Amino acid sequence: MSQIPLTHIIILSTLLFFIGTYGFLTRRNLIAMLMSLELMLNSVNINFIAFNKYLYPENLDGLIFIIFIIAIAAAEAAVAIAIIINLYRNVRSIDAEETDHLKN
Amino acid sequence: MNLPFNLLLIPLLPLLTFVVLGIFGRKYLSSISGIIGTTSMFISAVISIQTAIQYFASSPEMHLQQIAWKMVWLPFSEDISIDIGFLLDPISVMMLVVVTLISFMVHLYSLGYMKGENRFATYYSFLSLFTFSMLGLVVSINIFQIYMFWELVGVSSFLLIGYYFEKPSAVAASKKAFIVTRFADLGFLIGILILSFQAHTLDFQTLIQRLTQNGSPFLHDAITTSFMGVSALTWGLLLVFIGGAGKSAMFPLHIWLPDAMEGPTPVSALIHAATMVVAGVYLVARLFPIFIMSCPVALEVVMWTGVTSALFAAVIACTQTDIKRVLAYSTMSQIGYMMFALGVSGSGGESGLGYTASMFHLFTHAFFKALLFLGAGAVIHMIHSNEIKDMGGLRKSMPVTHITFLIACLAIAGIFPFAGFFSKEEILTAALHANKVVYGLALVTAGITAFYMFRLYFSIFWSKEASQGDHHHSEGTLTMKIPLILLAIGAATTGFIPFGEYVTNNGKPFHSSLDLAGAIGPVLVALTGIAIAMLFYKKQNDRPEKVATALSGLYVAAYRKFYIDEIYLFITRNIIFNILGKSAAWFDRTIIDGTMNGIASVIAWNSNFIKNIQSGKIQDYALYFFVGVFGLTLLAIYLVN
Amino acid sequence: MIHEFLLLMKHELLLCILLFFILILKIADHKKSNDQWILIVSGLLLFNFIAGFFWNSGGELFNGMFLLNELTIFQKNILNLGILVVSLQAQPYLKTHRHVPEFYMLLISTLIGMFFMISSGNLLLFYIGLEMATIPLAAMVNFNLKDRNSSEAGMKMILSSAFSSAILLLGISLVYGLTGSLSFVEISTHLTDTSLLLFAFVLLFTGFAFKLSAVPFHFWTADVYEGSPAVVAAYLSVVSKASIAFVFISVLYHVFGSLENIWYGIIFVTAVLTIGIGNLFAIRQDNLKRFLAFSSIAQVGFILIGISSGTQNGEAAVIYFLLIYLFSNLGAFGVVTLVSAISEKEKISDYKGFYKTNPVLTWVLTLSLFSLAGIPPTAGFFGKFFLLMAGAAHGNYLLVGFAAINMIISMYYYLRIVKAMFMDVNESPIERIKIDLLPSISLLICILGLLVTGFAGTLYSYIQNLSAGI
Amino acid sequence: MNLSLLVLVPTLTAFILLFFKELKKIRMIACIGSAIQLLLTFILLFQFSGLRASGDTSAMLFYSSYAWFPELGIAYTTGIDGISIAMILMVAFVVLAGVLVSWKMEKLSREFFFLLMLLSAGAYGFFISLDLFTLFFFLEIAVIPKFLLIGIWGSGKKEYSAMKLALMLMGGSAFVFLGLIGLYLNSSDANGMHTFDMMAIAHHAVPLNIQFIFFPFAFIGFGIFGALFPFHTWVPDGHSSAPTAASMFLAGISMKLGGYGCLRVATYLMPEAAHHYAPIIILLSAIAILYGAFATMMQTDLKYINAYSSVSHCGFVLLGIGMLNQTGITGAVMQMISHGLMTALFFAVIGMIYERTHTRIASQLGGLLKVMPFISTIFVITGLCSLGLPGFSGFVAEMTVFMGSWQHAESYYRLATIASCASIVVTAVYILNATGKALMGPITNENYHQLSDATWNEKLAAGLLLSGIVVIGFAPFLLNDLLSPGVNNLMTNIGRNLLLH
Amino acid sequence: MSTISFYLIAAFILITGFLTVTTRRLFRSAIALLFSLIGIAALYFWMEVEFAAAVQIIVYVGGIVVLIIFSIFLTNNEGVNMLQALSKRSLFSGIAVLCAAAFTCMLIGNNEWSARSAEVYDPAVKKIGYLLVSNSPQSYVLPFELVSILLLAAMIGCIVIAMKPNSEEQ
Repeated sequence: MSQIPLTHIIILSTLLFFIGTYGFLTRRNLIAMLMSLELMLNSVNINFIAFNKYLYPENLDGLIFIIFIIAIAAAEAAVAIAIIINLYRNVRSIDAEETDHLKN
Repeated sequence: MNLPFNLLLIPLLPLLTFVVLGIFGRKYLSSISGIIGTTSMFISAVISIQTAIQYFASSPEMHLQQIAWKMVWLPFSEDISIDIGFLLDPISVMMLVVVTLISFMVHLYSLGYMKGENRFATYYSFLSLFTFSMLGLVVSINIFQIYMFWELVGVSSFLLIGYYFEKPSAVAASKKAFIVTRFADLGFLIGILILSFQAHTLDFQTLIQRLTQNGSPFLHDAITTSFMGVSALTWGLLLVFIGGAGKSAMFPLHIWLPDAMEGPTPVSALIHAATMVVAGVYLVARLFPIFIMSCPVALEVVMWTGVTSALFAAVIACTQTDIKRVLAYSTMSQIGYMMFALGVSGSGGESGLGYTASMFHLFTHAFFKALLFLGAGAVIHMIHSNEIKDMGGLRKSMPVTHITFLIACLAIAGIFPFAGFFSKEEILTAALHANKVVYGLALVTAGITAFYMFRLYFSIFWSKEASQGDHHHSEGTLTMKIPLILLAIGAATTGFIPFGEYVTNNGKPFHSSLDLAGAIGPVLVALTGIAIAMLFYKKQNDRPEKVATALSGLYVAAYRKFYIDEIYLFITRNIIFNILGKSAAWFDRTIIDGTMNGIASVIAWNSNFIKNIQSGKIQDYALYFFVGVFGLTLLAIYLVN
Repeated sequence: MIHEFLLLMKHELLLCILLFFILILKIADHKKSNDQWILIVSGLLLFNFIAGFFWNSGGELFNGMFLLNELTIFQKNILNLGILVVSLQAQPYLKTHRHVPEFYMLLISTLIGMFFMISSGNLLLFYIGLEMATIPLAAMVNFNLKDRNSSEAGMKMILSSAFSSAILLLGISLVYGLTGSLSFVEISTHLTDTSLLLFAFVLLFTGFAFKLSAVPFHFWTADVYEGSPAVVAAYLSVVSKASIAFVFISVLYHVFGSLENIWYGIIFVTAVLTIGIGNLFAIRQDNLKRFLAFSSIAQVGFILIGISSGTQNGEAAVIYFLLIYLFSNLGAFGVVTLVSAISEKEKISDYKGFYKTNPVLTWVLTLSLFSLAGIPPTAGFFGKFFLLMAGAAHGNYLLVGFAAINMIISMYYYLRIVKAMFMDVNESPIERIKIDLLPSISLLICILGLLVTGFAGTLYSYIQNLSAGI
Repeated sequence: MNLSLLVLVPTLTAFILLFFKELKKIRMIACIGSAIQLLLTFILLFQFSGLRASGDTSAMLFYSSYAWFPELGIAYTTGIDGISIAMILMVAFVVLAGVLVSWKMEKLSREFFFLLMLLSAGAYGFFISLDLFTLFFFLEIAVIPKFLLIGIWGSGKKEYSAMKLALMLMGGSAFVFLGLIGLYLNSSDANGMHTFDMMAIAHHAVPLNIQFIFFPFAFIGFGIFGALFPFHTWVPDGHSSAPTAASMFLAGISMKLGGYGCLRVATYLMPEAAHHYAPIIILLSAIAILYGAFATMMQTDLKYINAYSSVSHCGFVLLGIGMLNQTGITGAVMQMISHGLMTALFFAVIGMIYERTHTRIASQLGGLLKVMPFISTIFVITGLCSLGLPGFSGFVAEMTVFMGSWQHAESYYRLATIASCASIVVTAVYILNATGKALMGPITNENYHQLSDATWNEKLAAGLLLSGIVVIGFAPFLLNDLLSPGVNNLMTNIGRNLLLH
Repeated sequence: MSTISFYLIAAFILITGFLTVTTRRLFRSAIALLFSLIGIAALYFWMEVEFAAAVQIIVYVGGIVVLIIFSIFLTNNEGVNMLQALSKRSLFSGIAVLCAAAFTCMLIGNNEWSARSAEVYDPAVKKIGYLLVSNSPQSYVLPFELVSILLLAAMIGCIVIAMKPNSEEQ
């Protein structure tokens, strides 16, 4: 492992983060946007673990943090999906370009 | 001498009358308001005459200025303040007499003349207001006091001219009178400011002292400070004179006076003949020491203005057909006499004859001109018209008016032994000593004066032989006749008062002897004028038309008052209203308002312009968010370096 | 230990008890009518609010993870008051709703999250508190289940806040990576000004800015306010915003105090944008809730100006302002809630001639708007004055001048509503609205608050003493 | 006497009003409240004169100060000198007259009188404040009631005017605010803390560079209230759209807040900057005087005439202040008082005419002197006062300003003075035009024959204001004696700072 | 070996992640996400943080992705392609994301990471458990309890929103 610089791991996570961002910015389906968000959150998790392990191994702050992130992400995703389903019931569409009744 | 209280009654009685009649007159005192006004005026007049006698009798060898009463009215700074006071000196005492006397006559006359008017009480209250203001003006101890009362007489004149407010022409005339004099007052005001700045005082005595004494630093300063090549002192005096010229209807600020005849005739007699219009002369006389000692240039301007106005008005008077307008122009002409008399005057003794003559003429003129107006009023009262063509042959139906009018005409024409002869003679003498050109012009004017006055006289009382039955009205009530008679006595006799004993520019009496040889010429000129008038107007004939056609250019120009009104109209309507007024209003609505509204619309436009960034699409929002994050990061990094 | 634990977490524990009490009651008894529910919960919240003033002490728990001092107690009391008022105002809306207990449970859980957020001494607790203050709110935004706008608003809220929290998390992870700790105290001792740390700071900053709705992170605000039930919008705009502002100040001053010259610049730019954009959008709105959203964005700009000062006065002014803002905005939203619950009219043009039919409500709304606009004698005047005064203390008159000019624009749009209510004629104005007891109490609280708070110099002194500045 | 009573009485009156519904009771209460207020101001005046006569020479009498926001250097400090008491007296007259002319305000009467009282409370507070914060507070209090008064009870394009007025005045207060903040941040009291206390700020001269920056803000800010050219554009629209009482309050009170602020805050606290900027002030005010007069000439609506003439007349206030000498400033204060009373009376009369004829266009009226002699007479008198006739207050004030401005010998000042003097002619033109068209001439409209003259309340209102005008006009020394210690005190500051220059 | 496996895992994560955000079939996208998440779990394994990997698998793979797939079924007829993103949006987003990524990578690359201590990282489950639920001052019991309330609230929210109103007539 020691051959792999920390920077590479962080860059991996950063790339993943921006892939997720790109997805969030361009996917037309709301659920697909949610999936992109999961990617972003996961990339942050990688960061935490990597920092924790390689820089600050004396405690488990990073690890604990990602447990909470995962839990919260689950809650968030659940609520989001509930809302999206409700929206689907009301609009019969979950296209991101069509949900723009509220504007200007 | 008198208690100040007694003196103060002179102006305060009219003031009181004004207040009482103004507030309660209309409702409660309508019927007796005339009597109240006349009574109070009578008391005032009596006190004035008594004051005059006491004043001149107290120290016959030297008539000093006395301040009978004064108070600080409005202090501006330590040395400059408006004081209100009661000044006694020869001219103010003389004016007191003139004003109260004529005013009393007019009050009395109006009892009959204005009888049955709707706003009888208002009329009397205005008359009282005017009298009060005029009295305040003449007893001023302070140049600002004079300015204040100056404005007040202006406004009472305005109110009285506009008395028949339902007549549009009266409204217009009152407006014109006020605005034109107001314009002149602007000059007066600035003149006061200049003088007060130079002399550090507004008080007449101090002002005169500081601006005449040799070696006074104020005088030095006032002469050396100059603006556009003219010294501050000259500027100040000339501007003050503009005020005087406006009030006294001197050319070219005279245009309001003929129109002012829209007022009731007694008012014309009081204000626009005897008293208010001579305020300008009085003002110059008041400041005469400064003019003569420190600023002869300004005095020369006074002289030329006076003589021009005298001739100019006389010429116009020959062509007018409205009798009151003829009298108005004649007034203007006579005031021109007084003005140039001041202008040709020197200082002290014989050389101060012009000053004395001017005041003398002012005094006598008050009587005969008031008489003329009241007589004309009687005629108008009977005929219900102002036009000469509606009159003629009235000498039988109104004998009192006829005789008194004739006396007045003789007086104004300067025929011995009537009052006008003496005063005019003194003026001409003074002019002869000072300036031959002026003398010549004055002489011509005297002739024209005699002509147009007798033109009037003959047209009214002779001309066509109207039948008795044409006029059912009587000549007027007793209250109208009494003033005519009294004034006629005055016009006939006041010439014999040795004026030099009382009124001189330095307070020292001198004996002026009548130069009979010199008097022959003017009298002859006047007689010629009368003769021509008799020739033209004693009987109806076509000679006037012939002359008018022969001199058509001059005649039309004179008839049209030399187009001065039109010039004014052009200036006010086109320049003041259309250019200045309209552009100011336009600028305000378009530019200033427009800017404010423009700011509002720019903001609204911006608001509309950016509305699309809030597109309602969540991915747009996220993109802005994302870009914002990195924008702020760059900013932060920039800030750190 | 346990005694201290109970004492220090009194506010949070009370709310938790309340939450579970409702839950149990809901499970145990199906038969309660909506009015009963509302009355019970409001009564409990009132008790909770009063209890907030007693048995207070300061201290910390779990190694500094949870902090409590007089200032945070005061802030929590403000929020308690806010939730009480909101709960009272919810009555006309909830009267006919099918999920009253759930509404209150969600409401209370968000407040618990905010309390923990305020007391957090640690990024983890802060993050959880933040999420807890957000996720249930998204559900509440969608509480008009059949309304597509409500769903759309909920969707926008949850997705944007998830996006924002992802970015915030990236920031937190980088901060953790650069400083090695999640505790605020330790972070502040390990701060450097490397570019990556600045980046991390900005990421953190955007997390706050998003919740505060500062431009350009504000876009969700208007859509969400418009779509959500008025009472939720009120809660969002006042309680949620105030809580995040409290935390923002303390994090900015006490954790990132050493980076002051950097965040000053950032806040400067953000504040200018926020005020300007907020005003420009507020001018053109017709929907009252959407209008209030933009006006509250503009208000945030003013708060940012106050925050930018970094002084004790600045901190005090912001807290003072937020208290006043609570009264003013809840007053305005209270009327909007009432009207929209009863007549379903939310447009400004619908409010034309409002004064004819509902003079009392008009005055309440007018006074609230005046307070928002900063017109004396309402408290908003004092609040804004002090904020701008604090902002100028930095010597930066430009910012204050910009804000002052913008106050004129804001005046326009507030007065526009006043004009509609008082001056415009309307054929069919909103009918006369009968105000129930609970909403009228809430409106009374707001009006009294916004009339009295400004004159209470002692209150300001109290806040001032609690504040510290950087 | 406690000065806070002056604020308390109208405020209490306003709140008592809220408990009544019938117009009769409401107007009675409002009237009694304002009458009590007028009485109070007279008591205050007598106590004040008594103190002055007994040799109390301190700058501010009835001084009291309560800490309000001590951490911020804000205190509720009140005190009066001759200038403020004169202003207060004027306001009390205008308020009572305003209530009296609104006797038949049927529409939302409770709210109407409530707002009137609130506005007056703001004005009283403004004039007694010695603390900049308090002063600003009261200044702003006086703005919004105007918006509502115009917008709800006004006529014509009332909404536009109300909004314009509110926004411009708010703009003014935004400027004032910046000026105050600048002063505050560069002030220090005895303990070295920042303070809003005017006396303390005046005592420790504000640094020059700060003055140069913030004087324009403060002056323009207050100047907008006082119709400073070119920020006067709210004046015509606002005045003409407002209901009668509101017009009276606007012209009689609000515009005076501006003038007073320019004097007491901007000029007094930043004298060097005032000297520095004086030429600009003088230029602007001379323009306002002449330009306002010319613009008035073209107006046909009586209210517009009066509103534009207010622009012109208020120019004298700023001109007097800009002259920075004792006479000029005294004149400015006199002009404020005179103009307040006079314009209020003018608007009252126009309101009476409008109420009866339902038009304000001068040319559509005519011959009113015959059918309503009282109202018309008052109109004429007010007009004469407006054109500066001796015997009325306008003359006194304008002449004092002229005297003051003529004390500067530089030709720039001279030119400005002459231009301003010229306005007296233009004023005469438009006043006489309006009078001639509206009151004189034949009666054009047959319906006018049935019109009634003033009722007792209108007569009382007119009499009240007229008495003020005439008393000042006849006995200006009374006013001058009242003002001069205060002006002297202001001048010492300006003089002292001149030496530093 | 370890190095190569890291890059392999990294490539796998990125590729599947990229597929997640680009494929136009929603279901396929979900599967790609699933693989990406598994890849991340593998990365945790690679880093010897087994607990994290386990949680990742259980919660994400077992929970969230399943939830997502369910919701896809609920809201979409499987097999219908997702509409293509607006080209303008793709372009601007692409540019922004690329720039941002480059910028961030540059920042990260320029940063010097320094370990604070040389202790061995020991993510033992027992230790984690102790940290999470003990009442010691260092423990994370407070957030732990808090999250439980959050989950409760989220659950309530989900039920209220997603539950079909069973009795319309009420």
